Amino acid sequence: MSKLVYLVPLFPLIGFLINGLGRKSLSKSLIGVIGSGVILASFAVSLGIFFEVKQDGFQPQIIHLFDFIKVENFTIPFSFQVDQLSSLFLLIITGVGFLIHLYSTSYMHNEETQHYGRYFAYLNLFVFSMLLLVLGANYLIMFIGWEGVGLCSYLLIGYWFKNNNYNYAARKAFVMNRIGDVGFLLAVFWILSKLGTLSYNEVFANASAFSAFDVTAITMLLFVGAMGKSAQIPLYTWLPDAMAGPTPVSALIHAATMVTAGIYMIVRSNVLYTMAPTTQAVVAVVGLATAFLAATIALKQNDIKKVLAYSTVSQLGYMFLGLGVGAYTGAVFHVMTHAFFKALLFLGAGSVIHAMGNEQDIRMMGGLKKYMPITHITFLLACLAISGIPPFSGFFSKDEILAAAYEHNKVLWLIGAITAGLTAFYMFRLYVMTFMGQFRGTHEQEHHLHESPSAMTIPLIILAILSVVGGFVGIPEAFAHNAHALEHFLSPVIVKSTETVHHLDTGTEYMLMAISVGLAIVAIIYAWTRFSKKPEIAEPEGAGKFLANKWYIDELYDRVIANPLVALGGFLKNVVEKSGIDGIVNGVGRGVNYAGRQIRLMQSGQVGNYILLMVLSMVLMIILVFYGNNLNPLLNYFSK
Amino acid sequence: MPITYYIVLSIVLFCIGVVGVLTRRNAIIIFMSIELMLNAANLLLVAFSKMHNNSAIGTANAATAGIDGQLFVFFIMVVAAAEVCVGLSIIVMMYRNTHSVDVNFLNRLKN
Amino acid sequence: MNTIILSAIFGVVMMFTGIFIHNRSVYKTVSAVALLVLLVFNIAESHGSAIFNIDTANFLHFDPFGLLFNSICIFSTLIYVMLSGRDLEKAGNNTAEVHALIFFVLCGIGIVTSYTNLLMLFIGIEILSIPLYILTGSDKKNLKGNEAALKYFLMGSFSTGILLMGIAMLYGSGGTFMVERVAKEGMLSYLSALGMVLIFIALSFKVSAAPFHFWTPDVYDGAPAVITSFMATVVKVAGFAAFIRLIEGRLGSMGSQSDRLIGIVIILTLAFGNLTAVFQQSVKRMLAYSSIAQAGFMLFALFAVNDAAKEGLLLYAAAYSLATIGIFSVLAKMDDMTLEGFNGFSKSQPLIAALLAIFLLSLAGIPLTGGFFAKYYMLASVVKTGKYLGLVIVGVLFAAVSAYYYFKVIQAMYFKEGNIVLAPVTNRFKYLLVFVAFLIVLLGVFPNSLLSFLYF
Amino acid sequence: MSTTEILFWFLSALALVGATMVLISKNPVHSILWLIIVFFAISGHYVLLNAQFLAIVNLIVYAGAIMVLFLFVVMLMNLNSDSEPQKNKWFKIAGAISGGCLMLIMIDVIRDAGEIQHAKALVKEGNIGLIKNLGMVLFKEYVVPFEISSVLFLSAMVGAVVIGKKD
Amino acid sequence: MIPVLLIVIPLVTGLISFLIKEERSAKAFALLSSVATLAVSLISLFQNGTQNSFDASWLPMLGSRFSVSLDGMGKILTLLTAVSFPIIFASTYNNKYKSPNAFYGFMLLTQAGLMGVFCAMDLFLFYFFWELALIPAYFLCSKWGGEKRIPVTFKFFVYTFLGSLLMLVGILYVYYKTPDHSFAINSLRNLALTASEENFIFWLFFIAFAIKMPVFPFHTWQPDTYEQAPTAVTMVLSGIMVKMGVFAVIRWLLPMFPAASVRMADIVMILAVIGMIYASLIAIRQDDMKRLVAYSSIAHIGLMAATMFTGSSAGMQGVIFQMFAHGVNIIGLWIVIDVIEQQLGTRKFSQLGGLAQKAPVLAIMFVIMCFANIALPLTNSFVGEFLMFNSVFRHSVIIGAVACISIILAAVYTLWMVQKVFYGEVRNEENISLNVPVNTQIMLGILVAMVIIFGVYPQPMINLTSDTVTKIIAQTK
Repeated sequence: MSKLVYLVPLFPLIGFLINGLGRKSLSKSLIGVIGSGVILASFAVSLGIFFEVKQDGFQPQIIHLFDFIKVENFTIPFSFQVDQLSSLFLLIITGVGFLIHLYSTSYMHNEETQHYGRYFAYLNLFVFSMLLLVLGANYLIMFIGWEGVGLCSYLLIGYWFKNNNYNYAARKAFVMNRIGDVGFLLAVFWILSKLGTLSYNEVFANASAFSAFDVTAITMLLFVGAMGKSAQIPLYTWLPDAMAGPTPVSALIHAATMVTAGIYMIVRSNVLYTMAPTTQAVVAVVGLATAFLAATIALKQNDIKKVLAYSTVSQLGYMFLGLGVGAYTGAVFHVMTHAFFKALLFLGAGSVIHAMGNEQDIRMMGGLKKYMPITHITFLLACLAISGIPPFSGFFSKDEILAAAYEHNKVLWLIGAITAGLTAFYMFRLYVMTFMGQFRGTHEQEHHLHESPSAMTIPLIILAILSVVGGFVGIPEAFAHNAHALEHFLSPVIVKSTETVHHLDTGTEYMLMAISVGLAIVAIIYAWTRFSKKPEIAEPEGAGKFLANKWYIDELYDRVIANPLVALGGFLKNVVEKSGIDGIVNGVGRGVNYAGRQIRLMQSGQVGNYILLMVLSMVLMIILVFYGNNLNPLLNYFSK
Repeated sequence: MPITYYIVLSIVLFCIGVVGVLTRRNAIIIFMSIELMLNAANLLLVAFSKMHNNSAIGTANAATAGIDGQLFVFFIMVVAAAEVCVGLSIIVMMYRNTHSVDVNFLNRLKN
Repeated sequence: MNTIILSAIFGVVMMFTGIFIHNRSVYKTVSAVALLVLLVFNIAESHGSAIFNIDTANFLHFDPFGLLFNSICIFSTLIYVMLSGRDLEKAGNNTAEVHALIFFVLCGIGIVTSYTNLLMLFIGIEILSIPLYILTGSDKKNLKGNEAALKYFLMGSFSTGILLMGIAMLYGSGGTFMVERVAKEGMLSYLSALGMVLIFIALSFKVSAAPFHFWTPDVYDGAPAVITSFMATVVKVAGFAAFIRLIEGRLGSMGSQSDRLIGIVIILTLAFGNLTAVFQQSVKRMLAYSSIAQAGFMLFALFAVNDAAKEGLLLYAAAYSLATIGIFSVLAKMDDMTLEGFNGFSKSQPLIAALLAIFLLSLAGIPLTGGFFAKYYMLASVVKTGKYLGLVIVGVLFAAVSAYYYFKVIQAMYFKEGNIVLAPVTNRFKYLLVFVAFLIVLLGVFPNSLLSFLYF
Repeated sequence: MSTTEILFWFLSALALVGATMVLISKNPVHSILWLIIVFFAISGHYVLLNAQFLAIVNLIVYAGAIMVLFLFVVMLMNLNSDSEPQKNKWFKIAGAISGGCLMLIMIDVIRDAGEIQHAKALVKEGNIGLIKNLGMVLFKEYVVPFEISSVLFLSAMVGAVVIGKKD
Repeated sequence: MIPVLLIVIPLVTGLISFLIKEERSAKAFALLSSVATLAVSLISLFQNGTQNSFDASWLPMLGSRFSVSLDGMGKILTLLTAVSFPIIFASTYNNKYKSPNAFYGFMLLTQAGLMGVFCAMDLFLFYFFWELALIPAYFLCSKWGGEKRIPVTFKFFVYTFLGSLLMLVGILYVYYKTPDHSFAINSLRNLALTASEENFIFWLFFIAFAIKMPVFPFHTWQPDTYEQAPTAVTMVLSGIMVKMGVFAVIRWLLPMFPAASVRMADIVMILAVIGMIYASLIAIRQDDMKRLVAYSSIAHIGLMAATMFTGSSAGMQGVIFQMFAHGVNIIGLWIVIDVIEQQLGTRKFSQLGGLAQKAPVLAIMFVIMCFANIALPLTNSFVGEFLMFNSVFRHSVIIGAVACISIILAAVYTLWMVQKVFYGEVRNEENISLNVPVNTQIMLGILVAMVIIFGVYPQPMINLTSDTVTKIIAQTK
């Protein structure tokens, strides 16, 4: 089965081509079927691969397609690698991807046919790129996918291209991603210049050839790439803006898959990261800071999708915290569970938005429980999952990361636990404001409120089930010995992955779980009581305003980076280019003209003047020839 | 006579001619100054001719040594005569048209 | 010797033609035929069959270079007469005499390209100059022409005085007027060096090298366009032939002093010619300045004085003369000789405009035209010496400046709108002009076709 | 001081004074007359150098023919008054100074010329300047330039006709 | 014989074209001629050895021979030239020119000059064609260009002419330094120069090439010229002609002055990298599509200029590859810009917007071209830029890192252009109609196909470059 891995990205590519080229001629239903069907086909193949990989003694397979770049010093093949990590991600991508495609067929049904086709083409292209990213057997193929998902993200954020704010958000996303990409690219160059290869196998096998500085630099640069793609400080601001895209897109790209590419990449490079403790520390700190910062911002957001977006950033921060403390499996675990519940949250939000007639402000909602039961239930389950309430999936994965953090550094754990509490708080604020209490929207909206069609609710239900049970693939050591199926599964690709967790004794682990769960429950109760009766309608003041304005980070970036850069561009264009360089060039021309005008005056038309000048020249020439040797230094100027 | 005397004399005459060209406005006077320059050259040539003749005394070609110089002077006079002929006719033509021989008025062509 | 004697004879013939035939259009034909004969005999001589085998007592020496130069000059004059003959009739009433004077000038050219004795140089230059004074003023009614003639005459005589003083000093030092004999004496003494400098200055005047170029714009501008055409081309390049024969041995022995002297003259000439030409509004006057600039390039040959220099000078003479004659032949037919006068030329006369463009491109030294190889050889000759690369770079910088004003004319012709006033042109004129352009392009693709004559 | 020397100095002084007076005279006719005096002085030098032929030719051609021609022209134009407008004073000074500089520099250069430091011009002796010797060389060796200069005259003649003829 | 055909076909047809007065025949004739050239060029890809070279006596006295030959790099660039012209002619088939015969004649002459430059194996011949390519381009820009065409084109002309002249001095100098006084490339590989001579002559050549490329700070002619030139000519200028400079460095400068190239590498690279950032920053502030693309081109060429001096074979291969890729991409961009300008009469962002609604196909093509322009993976430029950045980075980490900033800036300005022109609301709704002619669509389609094909499977073309590069690298070592 793993020999057929090329089919996995091939199906979405075919779907992209069919939908892209036939977006005008195909009917909507056909587009939907093709768009979702190719992903389902990929999912089927991925499933087959997964089961093959799952067998014991499976060795990673490299499927070589053709030589992509082959020059004297190095060869970069276009090849795929099938191993535990990639097959797991294949499942997540195609599985969640399929559900979201299915959801989209209904959600996007109001679009014109050609835009509908365009939408699915983009979505398929995204899946294709994402699959390339995880399947690539070397860093360059990963980079191809890496940029490809950025491209699709750009296209999908700006899907409604008539709206310039959306376009702006799309561009911002792309540029921020590009900043990260440059870091990635530099790391690639670095590896290439040291080892002459980019294949994972060879790089990891020869990792000992790197000096400590090399490996730190490479991992830091890779992490820069991850910052961009996975929205970490300081490159996270694009993700909330990316909510401009259609909601399923947010679910797929900006929650479940693309943003986890950074985690995938670091896990993939875990050999290198393990060799670079400095980088790991940086990763952990940045991850945690991001988690905390985003969580605080999420506290005061009123746009349903913005809350979820900051929540995503926050959760990604968790994952990086996990990576930073060496809990690679934990990070992957959280990627997986997060994919389920965050996709579910977004799709649920999409369902709400759909019902509310594109209203996204939670202050205008409330009391939707009775109108949309399925959405309500699934959303609640997802909230519980993300808040880390056992036995929902979020509890297991988050707990694993926190436990690893505790082992590593207790301060990290403390902040992480507080953040978990904040997460529970803002999620339930969201939940309560949306589904509880009285409806606060217009009558017209109220009139139209309805449960979404089954094409939308079925994915919700499936994801809800996964969110509930997804955690059981990684039961912690404290509950049952060696029951961590995921860890077991991933162990071939990860070095020394869980060693830290094993040091914790069971009691401590229970205690940590109790604290974080307790914090979450307190936060949930507080949120529930606070917002169910008296929804937060008023504009926030003081610290709240600071949080509502996202710590003014966007403004800061504009002031410190964007505006100066644009001003510099203007300066270069208007001053340096025009007056400086071109000024010199034109100045030479003007100088020639001026000299011409002045020298012309010598031609006075007077014979007397002419002869006088001639006589003077004669005198000078005779002096030059006969007394010239005394003037040599000056006159030898022309004799090279 | 030491040849340097003649050289200096011719140079001085030549330069007086040059100064004449520079300081006068009358085209005819300028032309005369130029003739003065030519004569300075002539004088110099004759003097050199005699100098070379002097230094050739006692050698085989003493009879003709330096004769080139004097013949050159002859040709210069020939040419000068032709030149004067043309020059004066040009000046006359100019005078016919403008009723002036003042070179300062020759300024239609400039810059 | 053929050239000298035959051109003198033809000059006389033209005078008599003027007396006996009053149909002016005949003069042109007679003149053209005579020039053709002259050309044939000159080429014959360069192939070793001179009809006049006169013992010149070492006053003249006919070498391939000089003879080829004569051929170029005669050929250019032939083209000139055929292109501009009709316009010559308009310049004054004495057309036959003008033709005669042109022959006398050719006689002078024959002398200055083959002299070995300073006396012949002097006489040659005078034979060259005196007819020119007259030609300049040949349009007697034209005040500008009068003024130009007088200026030219006064300054020309002045330079003659300097030349003679120089010759006298050279003679004083060496006791001979033979060019070669002085040359072999090694380092020049002070006396002969002074003489040499004076001669250099006088000849610089003749070829309008700065800072002795002041007469050039005024005279070229004032003279009738047809005459300017002749003066600026055939006569000017002949001056260089005379110059290089002199410099070949003599000034070279002054070592770095003379390098410096010529170098400065080159730079000044390039600078004056090019910079001043930039600002001109009258195309005629612009061409006058450009001729100074071109002279600056030809001076490179004097700086280098090697095979490449002499070859280059030949090429330069041909390319420059043909192109300039071509331009002037059209210019002479125009009322408005300013740049505006050329606006919209390509609309009304596309063929002539294209040919003019080729001529201008050649003057600017663009490849595929003879002018390019001309400049190329000039630069090559200096580079070959291995010294003074800076001078070459100055040269090319000014070559770029020169493109500026030549292209202004092209721009006016092609890219601007306007009505031109052009006297009617015959088809024969056009064909001839095409032929000239063809020659220029031929020189630009196969310069060897001309130079191979040199190595017969 | 021998007679020759006295004569030399006298003629030199005469030439220089004459030349200067040519410049200074306001009246063109006076200038011409002074110039004739200069030519006489120069002819005197020629005689002194025993170049009798040139001396005579100089008198005939220059003083006689050329200067008379000048005189005719001046008379013809009725320029024999002090009417010539003066040049700008500064210009005159500049001209005089540059001419002077030229003179000084040329003399200075000549002073260093080694080969003529002690050379002497043969005065009163030597017969190369005699018409017989000159004639022999002129019509034997110099026949080519002699004949060619006829072209010069021819062109000058044509020129004078072209320019001088009334249309 | 093939290189001779490549030169002669456009040369002769170009001259004939002047005589065809009728507009449609002139167009068809030019198109036919360019297709014939393309056919010959395609044949050359499958030929080796004697078929691809020709040598004849030309100027024996000068020591110059008419020696033309195609190596891998020559094949790629002649192919680029041969491919571009039919595309240019076909995509602008509907444009109206006054005196079309002259327009197409000059275009074909330019092509002949370009072909000559890419084939010449004799330095003098090379110079000859170098200038031959310039003159028709000058006439094309000056006669058929925009409002300020005359001064702008003239600046372009004088600038490049000056560069050429400096190169001419250099050519003369090296000629006299060859052992056998010849311009043949093989003789020029064995120059006996002192270090200071080499440095000096290096700059004479490099300035000429740098002006053509253009490298900062010799670039100021370029945006104006691109802006003012008729778009078909801009395509030639930016698509092919700027490659002349890059090509010339690889073909001539590096083999002739290997030591000086190493000594000057850092200076050149720093200039080039400054240029990349500088041009990118200026591009951000442009309001005119043509100018933006022009500055973007400066940035891209800057990378090529920097890479050439790294002395890395992979980088050099990247440069050669990228020459082709950049040519294809930028021609694609110009075609779209031309359609917009022809039909809407403006190129200003401030007057455009929302065109994606009016012309979705055009928008898609343009977006693909734009992404190729910013070197997105699986487009053709990615391969080239990857190889180039890699070798710059390997040469100097700092220079490489700074150069990489331009990747980000490229995204900024390119997407800015896409957004301003194609996205958002349509401006002046009532009088906008944008019909993309079929021929233009087809040509864009071909270009897009090339972008993708060479982006996904670049290896055949990379292989073509290896012989040239191996030779040069062997020379430099």
